[in-house]
Amino acid sequence: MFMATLVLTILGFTLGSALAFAAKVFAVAESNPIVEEIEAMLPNSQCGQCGFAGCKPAAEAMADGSADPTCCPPGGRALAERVAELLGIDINTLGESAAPQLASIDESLCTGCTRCYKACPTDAIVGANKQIHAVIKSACTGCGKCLDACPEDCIHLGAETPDLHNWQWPKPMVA
Amino acid sequence: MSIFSPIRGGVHPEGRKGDTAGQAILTDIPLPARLSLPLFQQAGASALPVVQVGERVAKGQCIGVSGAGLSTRLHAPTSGSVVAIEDIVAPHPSGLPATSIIIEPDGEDRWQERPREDDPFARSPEELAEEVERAGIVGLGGAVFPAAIKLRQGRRYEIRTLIINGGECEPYLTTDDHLMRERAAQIVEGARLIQHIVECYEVIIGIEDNKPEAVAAMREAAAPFGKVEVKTVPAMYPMGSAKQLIQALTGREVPAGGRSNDLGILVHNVATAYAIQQALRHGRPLLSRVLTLAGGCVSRPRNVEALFGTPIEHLLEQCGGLRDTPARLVMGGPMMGQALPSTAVPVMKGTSGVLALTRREVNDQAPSPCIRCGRCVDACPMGLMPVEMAKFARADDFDGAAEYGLRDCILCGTCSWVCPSHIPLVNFFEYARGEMKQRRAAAQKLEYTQRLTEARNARLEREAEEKRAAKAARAAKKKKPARRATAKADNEASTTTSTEDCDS
Amino acid sequence: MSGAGLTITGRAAPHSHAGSSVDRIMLQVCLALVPATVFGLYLFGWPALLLWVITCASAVATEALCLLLQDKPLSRLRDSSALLTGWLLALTLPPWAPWWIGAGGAAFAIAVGKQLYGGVGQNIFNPAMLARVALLVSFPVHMTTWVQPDLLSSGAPGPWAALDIVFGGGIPDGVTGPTILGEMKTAQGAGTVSELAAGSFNWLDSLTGSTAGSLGETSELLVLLGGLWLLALRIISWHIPVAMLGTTVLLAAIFHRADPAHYASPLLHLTSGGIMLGAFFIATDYVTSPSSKTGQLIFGAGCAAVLFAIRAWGGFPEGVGFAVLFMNAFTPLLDRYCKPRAYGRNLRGRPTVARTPARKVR
Amino acid sequence: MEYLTLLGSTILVNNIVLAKFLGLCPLMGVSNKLSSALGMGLATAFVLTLSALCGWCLENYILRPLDLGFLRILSFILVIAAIVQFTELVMRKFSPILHKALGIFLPLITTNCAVLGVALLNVREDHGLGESLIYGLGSALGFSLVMVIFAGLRERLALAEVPATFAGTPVALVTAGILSLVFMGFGGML
Repeated sequence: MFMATLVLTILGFTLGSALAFAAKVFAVAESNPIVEEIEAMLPNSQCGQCGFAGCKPAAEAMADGSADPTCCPPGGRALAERVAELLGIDINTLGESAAPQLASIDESLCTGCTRCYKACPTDAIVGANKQIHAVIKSACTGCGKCLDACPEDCIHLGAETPDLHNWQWPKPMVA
Repeated sequence: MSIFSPIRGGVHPEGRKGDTAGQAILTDIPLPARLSLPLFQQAGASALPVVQVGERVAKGQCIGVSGAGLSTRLHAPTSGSVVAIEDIVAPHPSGLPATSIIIEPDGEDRWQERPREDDPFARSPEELAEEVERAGIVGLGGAVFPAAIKLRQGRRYEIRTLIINGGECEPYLTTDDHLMRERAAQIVEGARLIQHIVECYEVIIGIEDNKPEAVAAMREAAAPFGKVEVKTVPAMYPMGSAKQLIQALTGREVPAGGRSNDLGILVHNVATAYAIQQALRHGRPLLSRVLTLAGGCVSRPRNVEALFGTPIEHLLEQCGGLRDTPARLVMGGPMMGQALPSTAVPVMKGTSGVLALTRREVNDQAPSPCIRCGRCVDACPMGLMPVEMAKFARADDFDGAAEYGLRDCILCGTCSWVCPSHIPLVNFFEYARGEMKQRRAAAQKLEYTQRLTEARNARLEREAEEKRAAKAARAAKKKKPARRATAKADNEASTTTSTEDCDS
Repeated sequence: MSGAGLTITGRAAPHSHAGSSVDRIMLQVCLALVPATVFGLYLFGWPALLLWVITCASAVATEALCLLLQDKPLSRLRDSSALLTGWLLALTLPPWAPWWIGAGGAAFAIAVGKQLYGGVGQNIFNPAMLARVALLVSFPVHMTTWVQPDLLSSGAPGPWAALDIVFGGGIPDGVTGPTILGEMKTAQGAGTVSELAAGSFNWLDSLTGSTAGSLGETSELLVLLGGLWLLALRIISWHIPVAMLGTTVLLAAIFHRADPAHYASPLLHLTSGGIMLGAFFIATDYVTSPSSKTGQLIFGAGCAAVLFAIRAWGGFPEGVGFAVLFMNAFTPLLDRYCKPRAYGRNLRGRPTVARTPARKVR
Repeated sequence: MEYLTLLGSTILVNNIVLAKFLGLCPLMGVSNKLSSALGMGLATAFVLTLSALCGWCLENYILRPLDLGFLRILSFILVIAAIVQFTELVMRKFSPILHKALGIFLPLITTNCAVLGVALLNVREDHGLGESLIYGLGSALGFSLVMVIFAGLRERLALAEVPATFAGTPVALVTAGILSLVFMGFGGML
């Protein structure tokens, strides 16, 4: 009995010390760079469409799994894919991301109050005081902040309409 | 498919060129009532109209200038007046509208004043390239890539060999065949002009061996000139693809993701060479092209030379109309052409043919499950595995599809053609490519908007800083006007940055 | 019939087709089996015919049932892939096996080997071979009871006797006998393979097929004929059969040269058992073999190596089924790592580099 | 030659997974992707070989001389756990991506019955040092082989239209069963 105890003790002690030593040799700097990486990927326009207070809380939620990578509408599918890859999630298990939206200004109603372009986090609206504003499609993330800012209610969000330049083949349906 | 073939894979679809081969190109087509010229003629961006509704235009007058990026000019094919600039159904598989300039011909066919005709060989290559650009010439073989851009790229490389592509491998089409038979001298001169522009060493005219008349005509036309050689290549599909023709003629392969320039080779289609000759020798911009009207539903198949903008139905009338309602109307060849929504669409720069195909000819059947027979793998001229690519594309795994060669695919359609299960493989690849492109664009946009946000945040911070500083200064001096000045500056700053973004 | 769910204009090129179809390919493979089958039926008589009909019918019926259960259109039956599976299985069964071997085997092949994976084109293992191996492992006695082909003798059973053999009492005594591979297995243990070759093995009989063996495998010559016809039609390519037969000959020749007492000659290996059927009809199964030519060569050679190992050292006298199934498992890996070299890329998939940099220095 | 036979036999004929049905947990768990399956296979191979070696040393130098056979399982597990920990440390240092991909399955190598099984089988079969090593190595290679084959099959299955009822684990289990059937073909050999 004594022998058995002794052997196991020695064995445990030896292995434990060896492991402790190995842990020292192969030590890895402990940090969670994932949140920061995700945050860097996000639009950082703090639009709040995801339901979080800003992009950093959203990044934290995505990192710990409480939010889907698809939760950021302005980032769209491209962002969702990158986040999913970083987190090691199979993108195909995620639902469809919302189609990217673009703001458009109804020129007949716009009074040129400049409120929308002050609210735009990406400076996607151009115009000057008392002049009709316009949206630059390539810079608009569809965050919708201008909608809230517009006193005339003349801004709408909608999916991009297909034209000959951005039209693409649909997926064939095969039995 | 033999081991002696100069290219990989490839197939031998039934040529069906007999209907149109042997009949001279029909050139005297009466002017249609209206010419519709879509601004979206070429690969890249649309042209921008420079005429207004109601304006009278002369034949050859520039009516559209290059838009941003890849683009070319558009010219009035005949004299007349611009009656509208409106959306028409585009000759495009989407059936989406395309903004077009509508010209009503006045029947005079009055030319715009043309520059005097002098010897183009005496002029500098840069000047000639400039003129090719002004003539609005694009690659007429099907890619519709602006020819001048290709010439300029060629000038930046050390081009040794110019290949003139006469390997018209698509079934039915005989436009290049006939152009070579009837206008060999002009094509050879066009080839020599390109040679002059890119300063290359030799010219090889590659023609498929199923066009003996064209080969003979071209040989005769090329005989007086050294370093212009006519070579035959075996007739098989897709021999007319630039990459395959280069392989067949030189035995070399264009590096994946690279251009033929990397090998010191430049490829132009025979029709493009002809158009370049017309522009440089006679000062004629690209106003018309030769196209094949064929298919089982066309009463009298024929090659015609048609002005751009001519409605296809007008041309079909010249060929005795349609014998039957076509199962599919195709622009281009049956292998790579695009289905047309109606016969009302106009002829465009890239229209190498219009085929009205019967149900039998299309032989479209409901797809059945893939049995992995591997015929697509054997037939692929690019050495890819279409079966795997389609499988991944179907599962929306585009990285997986890319791993099996989606990016290298030339969309030649050989795989779909041989597939016993009738799987629309090319459809899958088009879909996957489009989706990948969209994702790339979305990723770029994301990056761009991130930069904008950062710039804005930085600006807001700076402004807040300035405000604080101003406030501090005000507090120190107890002066009022400072505030107004800052507010104004703030206003101006945001306006200017916004307009700057507009340009970028 | 724009079955792709797209409008006509939404269909991408090509707007033409070679005219091949799955239905025709499957039918042609079936046709290629006819000579060997007819000869087998002639050789083994009524019980064999009954077994063949039962097996094929069971395969088609199971396919129909599975399609119904999955709400898939019954028109899928038209591709006759189920018939082909049943047919191939029947050819590899002992000719006088009881009905439930054929019926159960075919049902297993279709239900587990094929439909469970999603139907035609989706399966990983060759269904016919899967069923054969499963039967062999589960019912070793029934699956290794061979009859001597003696239809011409007066002892041949008539239709009624055949019914009794297939559905009831089993095989009467005195007509069974070992296959040449079975004899070889015994001889290997005793180290008397060379005597066997000199004695009961007659290569001409073995080649033409008047020996004991499976229903349709005995006549290597007629199977070869069907296979060559498929080759001529370009339904199969030469890579798998040549690699498989070549490797078998090579291995057999090496070992036979080294130790003729324990290893049979290449001729014996090539003319007996299911090797021809395996090489031309089973290993070349589109679905379960690699698509690239390099992959096919490795696949064929691998089949032959496993086959030879089982014949030479294994516990089973015949190993075509095991060999093909074993290599089937490698097919996804072979497809992945033996891609053909793409145009403009080297073998490792990197873009080739132009030999001379063509950039002009100005 | 004898070692070679033993190696071949443990890889194919008496395959640890398909013939002895040990180590099925990682087989089902980590075979979704080829890369992680290969990583898992190699990690397990490393642990397996090393633990077979350590197990033999422990048995012959400590347990047997001191007549402590009853401590065998306990002490083996101790050793295996330590080796797994060591492997994890090394892997996290040198291949963090693989470390993340393998996730929980890496520490679970400890409870992989194949590892303990091989160590105990070595004792039961009374293998010498060389034989133990070969036996461990062969089992490890056999395990890796099956992992890789199975991952390849599952990658293909992922794209196949398996009926909803069977999709996922059921069809994977059926496939594993068929693989086991196929490996029976090697039975009687060696």
